[in-house]
Amino acid sequence: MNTLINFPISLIVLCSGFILILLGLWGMLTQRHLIRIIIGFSLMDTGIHMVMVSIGYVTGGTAPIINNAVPMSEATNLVVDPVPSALVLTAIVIGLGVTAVMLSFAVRIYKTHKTLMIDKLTESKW
Amino acid sequence: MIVEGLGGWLSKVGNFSLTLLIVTTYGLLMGAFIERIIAKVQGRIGIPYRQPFINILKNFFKRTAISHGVMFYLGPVFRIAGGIGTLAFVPVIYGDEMFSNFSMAGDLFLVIYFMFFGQLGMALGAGESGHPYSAIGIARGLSQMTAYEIPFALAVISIVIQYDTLSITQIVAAQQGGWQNWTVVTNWVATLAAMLAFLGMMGYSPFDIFLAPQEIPIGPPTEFHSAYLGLMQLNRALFGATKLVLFMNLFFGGATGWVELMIKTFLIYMVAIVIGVAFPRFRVDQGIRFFFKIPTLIGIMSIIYVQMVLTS
Amino acid sequence: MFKKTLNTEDTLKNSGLTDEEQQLFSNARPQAYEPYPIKAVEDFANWARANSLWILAFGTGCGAIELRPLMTARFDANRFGVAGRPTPRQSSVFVIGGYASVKTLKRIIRSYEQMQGPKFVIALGICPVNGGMYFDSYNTVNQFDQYLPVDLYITGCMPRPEVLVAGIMELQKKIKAGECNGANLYVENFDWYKSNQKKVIKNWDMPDYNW
Amino acid sequence: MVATTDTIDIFLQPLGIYILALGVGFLIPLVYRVNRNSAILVFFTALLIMIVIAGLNLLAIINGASVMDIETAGIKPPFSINLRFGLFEGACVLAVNTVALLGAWHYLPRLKQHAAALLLYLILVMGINGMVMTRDLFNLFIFIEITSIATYALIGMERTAKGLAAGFKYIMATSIASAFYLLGTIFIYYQTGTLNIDDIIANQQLIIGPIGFIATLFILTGLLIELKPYPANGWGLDVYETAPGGIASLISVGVSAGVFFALYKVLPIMDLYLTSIAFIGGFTFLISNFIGLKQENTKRLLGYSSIGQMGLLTLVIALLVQLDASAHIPLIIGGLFINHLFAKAGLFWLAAIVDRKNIKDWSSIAKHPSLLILLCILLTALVGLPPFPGFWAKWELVMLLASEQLFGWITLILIGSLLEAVYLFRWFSYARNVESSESVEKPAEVSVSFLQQIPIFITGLLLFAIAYVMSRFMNVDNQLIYFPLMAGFAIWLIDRLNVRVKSLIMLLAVSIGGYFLTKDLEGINKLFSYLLIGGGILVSFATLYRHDDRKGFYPLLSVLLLSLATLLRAQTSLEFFFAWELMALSSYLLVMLGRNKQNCDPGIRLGNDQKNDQKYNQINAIKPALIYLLFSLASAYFILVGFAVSYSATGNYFLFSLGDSGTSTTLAFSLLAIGFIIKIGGFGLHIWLPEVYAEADDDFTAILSSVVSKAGIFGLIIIAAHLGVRADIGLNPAYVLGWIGILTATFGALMAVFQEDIKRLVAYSSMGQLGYIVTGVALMSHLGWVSAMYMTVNHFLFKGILFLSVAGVILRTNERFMYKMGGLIKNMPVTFTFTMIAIIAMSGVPPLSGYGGKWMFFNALMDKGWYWIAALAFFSSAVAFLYMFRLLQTVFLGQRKLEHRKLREAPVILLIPQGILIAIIFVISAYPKILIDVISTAIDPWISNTLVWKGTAMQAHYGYWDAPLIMAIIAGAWIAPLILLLLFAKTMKVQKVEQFNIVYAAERPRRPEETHFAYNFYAHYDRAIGFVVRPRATAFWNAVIEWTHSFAASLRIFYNGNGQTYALFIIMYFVGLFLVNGGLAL
Repeated sequence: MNTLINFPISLIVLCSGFILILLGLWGMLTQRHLIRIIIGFSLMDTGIHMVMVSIGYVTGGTAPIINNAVPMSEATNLVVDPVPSALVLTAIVIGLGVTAVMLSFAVRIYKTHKTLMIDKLTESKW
Repeated sequence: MIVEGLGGWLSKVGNFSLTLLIVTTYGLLMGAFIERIIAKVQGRIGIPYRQPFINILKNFFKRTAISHGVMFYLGPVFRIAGGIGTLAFVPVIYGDEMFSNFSMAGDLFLVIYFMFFGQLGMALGAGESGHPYSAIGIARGLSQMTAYEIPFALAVISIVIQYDTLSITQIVAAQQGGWQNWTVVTNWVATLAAMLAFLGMMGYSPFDIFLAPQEIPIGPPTEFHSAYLGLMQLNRALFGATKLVLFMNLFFGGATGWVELMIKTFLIYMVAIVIGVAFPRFRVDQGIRFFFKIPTLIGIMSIIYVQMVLTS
Repeated sequence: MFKKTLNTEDTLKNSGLTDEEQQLFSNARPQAYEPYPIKAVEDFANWARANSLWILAFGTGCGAIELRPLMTARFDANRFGVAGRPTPRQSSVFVIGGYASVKTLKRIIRSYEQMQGPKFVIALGICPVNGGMYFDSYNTVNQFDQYLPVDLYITGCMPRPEVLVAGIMELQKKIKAGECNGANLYVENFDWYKSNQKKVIKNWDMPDYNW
Repeated sequence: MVATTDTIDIFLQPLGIYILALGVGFLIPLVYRVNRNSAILVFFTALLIMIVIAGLNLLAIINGASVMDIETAGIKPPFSINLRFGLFEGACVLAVNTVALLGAWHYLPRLKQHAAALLLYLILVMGINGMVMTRDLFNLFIFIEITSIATYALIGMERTAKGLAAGFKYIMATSIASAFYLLGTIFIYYQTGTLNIDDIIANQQLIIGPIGFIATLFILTGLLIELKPYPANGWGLDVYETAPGGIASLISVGVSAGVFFALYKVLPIMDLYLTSIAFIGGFTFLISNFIGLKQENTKRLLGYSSIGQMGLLTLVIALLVQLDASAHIPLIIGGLFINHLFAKAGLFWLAAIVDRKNIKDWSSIAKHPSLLILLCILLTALVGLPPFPGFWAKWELVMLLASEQLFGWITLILIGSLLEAVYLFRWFSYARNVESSESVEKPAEVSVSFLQQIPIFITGLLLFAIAYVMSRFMNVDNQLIYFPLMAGFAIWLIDRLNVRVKSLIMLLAVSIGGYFLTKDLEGINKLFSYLLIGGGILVSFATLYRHDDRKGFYPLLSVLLLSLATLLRAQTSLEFFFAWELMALSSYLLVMLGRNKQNCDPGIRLGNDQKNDQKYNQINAIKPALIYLLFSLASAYFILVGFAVSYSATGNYFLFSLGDSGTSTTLAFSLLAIGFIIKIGGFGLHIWLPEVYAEADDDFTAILSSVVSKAGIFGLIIIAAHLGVRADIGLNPAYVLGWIGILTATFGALMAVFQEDIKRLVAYSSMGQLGYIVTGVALMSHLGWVSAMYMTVNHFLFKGILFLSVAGVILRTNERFMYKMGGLIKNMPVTFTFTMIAIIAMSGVPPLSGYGGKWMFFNALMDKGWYWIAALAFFSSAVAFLYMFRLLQTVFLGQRKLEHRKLREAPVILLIPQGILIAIIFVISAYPKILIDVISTAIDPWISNTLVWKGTAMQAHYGYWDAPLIMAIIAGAWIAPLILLLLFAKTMKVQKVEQFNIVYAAERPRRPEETHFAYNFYAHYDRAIGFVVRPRATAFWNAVIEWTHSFAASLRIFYNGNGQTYALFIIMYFVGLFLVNGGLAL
């Protein structure tokens, strides 16, 4: 646990990540315009990615390449965890996909409803 | 009471026929007697004693008749079969094998249920006549019957608990040995309930709405005449007397001879008559409600009484 | 036995009824009855009939008021076997209580025909005899026996109950003697009576014989 | 290079599914450009091969192969992603892929328009497969997202306004959910250093502290939200409502299946939350089914049902894990899951091809027997009626929960199921309604090609097949329980034949089948087999009187009668319950075939203003049928719980071990008794009875009353024998039962008095008579039981006659109101005579058979000291005279209507069974010893014989009864005056007169209608004591229904249609879970 306190860089990233997530959620919940909601989603997505990256970061660590400079035995302490980085890549791709789909929905919704206000999209309820 | 062989059964039937004759005659005579008493009260002389017999004969001597159909025809037959059968199942004279009739065939329960037989058949016969008054009369009569059955049933259950039997003969046997053993003394609550039911059962005022001689001309038998009516008049005497005998057996110690029987049944009958001449008529729903109130309460008390006082 | 319909070919027309109603009323002709083949039985039957006179409780005119006292303590007709009966099916005596208006006549005929024989008619007062004070009334029949057979007349306007009692006792004598054959008379002269009835009763909306 | 066979082997590994989906998927757009049909061919081949792969591998595992762990990238886990293909995974994948294939078939007309659609569909299926198989937490996320994106795209392809709006809400909700999931995954990884689920489970001690708590909570919330818990599920419902059936079905069953499986995988690290999960599941199940009550949109209705089912699954899995009863997972979870999967998918497709938005418009399929049958099968499966998988699963579940004493959950599950049955079968009612439709313009007839129905048909078949397999797994050795269904199916095959031919074949088949099923029985069961099977066939014979071809009637009737036979045969409570449910189902469907088809709203509101005949005539059998089904289900659930209570005490299903229930005896007895009382129509629970008896086909009412009602009596006697006598429980439940019985008798009789409708009158009368029998059984004495059985036989006899004669009367007059009849004795003398004899027998007037029953009954009551009950019994038997006379008077006597003058006697086919029954009545009346000896021997094993015979006379403690002598005396007393009368008639001129030749106060009657005293016959009685029979029970149940619906309406205020509100609920769900599980304390 100490890592979080002692190493401000990752802490900053983590905190800003969380702030972004909350901002994004706030945007999704309060902004009635679809595009703004999508932006909120993107913010949240980015926030999550930042959290992910910050968790894998080892302060002062090097790139996760096992070679002579980094002996196998000390790898865990010296090397930045590569897995979160790899996950983030995937997550970014997925986030992109979702954003794209959302945008395309927004376009089509505008075509059919002539509006982008989410509170007008309440045809089906109960 | 074991009946052996054909001879035994034949003599049984013979004895019963005698009982039937006596009870019917007695019923008719008592009817005339009561009429005369009422006449005396009203300052009249009243009908001669032979009048009921003449009326019946007259009806049988009618020369034309109509028929509304088979059930109409059979209605009076059912009616009097109900009377004869009921008498057959009631032992008339206690301790006299000759007049115990066919009471070995069934118990008190049989008698109570068989009473419906005649009413049902009669109702069907009257129904086929197509006369609306018949149907109205029956509807009223049956409704009233359900109402007075409640106190009666409670009273009967009470005495069945008291004597621990349903056999009428045994109920009478248990009341022998003096008036202090009669049900009316030992279980006066049940007797009271039963006597209130009795008023409804006899169909005198205040519970005679189902006959309503003026409003719905004499109710169910409106269309009946000639020999049909003759049979029904016979039954009225017979059935009435049988009911009296039943009440006498259940509540007033039964009878060991014909004279005792006549005195007792006459006095029981007088209860209905006295109340009948003294009270105006109930509307049918009033009559029903009446039975559901006080008599039913008394009936319930009679069972509690017998459980708390007599059997404990 | 119970479905005995006599003389099916000789039925009544019942022309007063619509086609629909025809099937609802019997169209059989009334039948006269013979005395019992044994004289003693017939006498005994007549004695019983005479001593059990059940009067139809149908007050047809002003005389009806005279019938009521019959049952009171003063006259006590019960003594003679007289009793009132609310339904014609069970009655044997019809007391025509004075004048018979045409309207009432229709009802009288109907009730009379519904009584079962032997049945007796007492005409009370002068009106059934010759119309009495209503002799020129437009709606009262004058000679009642043109329309129904009368077994006994008790004249007067109005006869008192005492006379009525006397008349009843007279009727009993006639019955015992076997002389009261009004019912058979009516059957035998049915067509004559019926045509007389139909002459005065214009709205004949009932079968020719009310069984 | 690898050899070809090896290639195939490798290809057939589970991994092949992904290779295939991705490879073929991206090939499809290419092929599509060349030739559309070959693209479709490729698409289907791919789906088919996916099924084959799943199937073959599953087969291998079932045959003993070890669980397959598929590693990727050549490295062992945890360093690589691995997939697992075990029994559960295999079954799940196979089922999902099968549904996917059938769904593709169903959805093909739309799919084939775009190459992308085909591709997306394949990707979607692959995603679900991945969710099921993967063992990697992050990989799971990816598969969830793949599935989601494919779903979004497929939803978006349908460019309807509503669909797009719903789709956007869906995206918002699921993206928040997957964000939660992703966050959770990361924190788990942070604490455990691995993403492999097995590793995580192995190292779950590392998941500690606030971070561990939050991490698991994130994962849980993400997955739960995907399962659409109430109230955070409005977005899901919107999609179900608007998405095309093919997609909605895949979301409902496929995606949910994947997510559910994912939840199952991570449950081992969710120990802390199991209770919450259970509550969420149960809550969602209950509430969804509540709200479903108010729903009229077909697909949204299915959505509620779908969400409810997933809630149930969630609840059950949490409970099973909590109880450590994973051995039960295959049967319970598997059964519920498969049931939901196929039935729900089939229903979504059906909804799509029928294409009626409002369930009230579904009457357009009323003339499509195949669609109706499909709908019925799927609904039946969904509700969990036999023989479908849901039935077995529910049984296992309830038994398990009962043995763990979790009765609260049982109650919740059963209430939810009942509510679900309400709205599902209400839908069926609308579909069955021939005229119908509230909508102004009549919906056009549905035109559905045969081809479109095939996928649905296949799901139905699969359900049957799986159910059979399940029953094998549950060690149901007795294959005879399926006999009724098979016989019914066989009869259905010949349903096109002439009605006479097929009915005779049916009677023959049931006779033979019934004989073989019941020939080995003994004791009480044997006695009832005469009654139920012999009697059933005899009364069924009367059904021949109808000339229309009655499609479906005979197959169902054979199922009903034979299920009665299997009911009698049942050795275990499971067999008993199976037959019981089958009986309820078949009789429900038979009631629904009722002929009186007029426009009505088949809601479930009860009762009607019987005085208002205009309105009344518009009721048909559909509404009562639904009520009947609901009460039957409620009855079945009580019975189920009763058996479960007993099972929890004894540990086995055998009926004869019911008596060993120990301390649970009273509870089990009470529950079972309530169940049977509902079926009998006991006091307060009777409201279904008159409606059903009145509206069912006239001849079927006879069967219902005289035969089917006896099944309830049989059940009561069986439990009284096993639980009451053997275990020697305290008097109290039996005494209460006695009171229920007698109140039923009294109020049944009183209600019957005031009916204008002939069938309702006889129905109430039937109810009243059954009341005596219930009390007789409750007496728990030898004489009491003999009287109960004797009355049962009698009830069969006279109710058979009465309902059949009523059927004849209704056939001829075309009326049901008694005041519209009258004087029919002239036209139908034989029917009248039979009715009269039946009524005398029923009334208990000597000498006919009813008296014996009453006599024994009263003696037994007096013996027992139940004096108040005896008094009430006396009263009610007197009241019975009122309605009996009314029936005879107003129908057969009195004035005949003009239009009825030409009526003929009832058909001979109706009279023959009545004649036979009359003959039996006379034999029993004269020599009751024949019957009583049989009854007595049947009862002797349970209660020692106390009957004393003196010659022909029977002696009891109180009284005695000599039936032959009574018969002789009464015959004599009857014949003598008859002869006298006939003699005197000789001296008279007797004229037969017509109906208007009556004394009418010197007037003449004008119309029969005015002269017939029949309407409101007992007005005076009503004035006197009518207040006690105002329909309070009906009012009460109506209030219950009203309240339930209002409550349901108030529950759905959360669904305001706004995507942001829905998103808020999701976040609040997380917060709620956080708080409830002590988040603040950390």
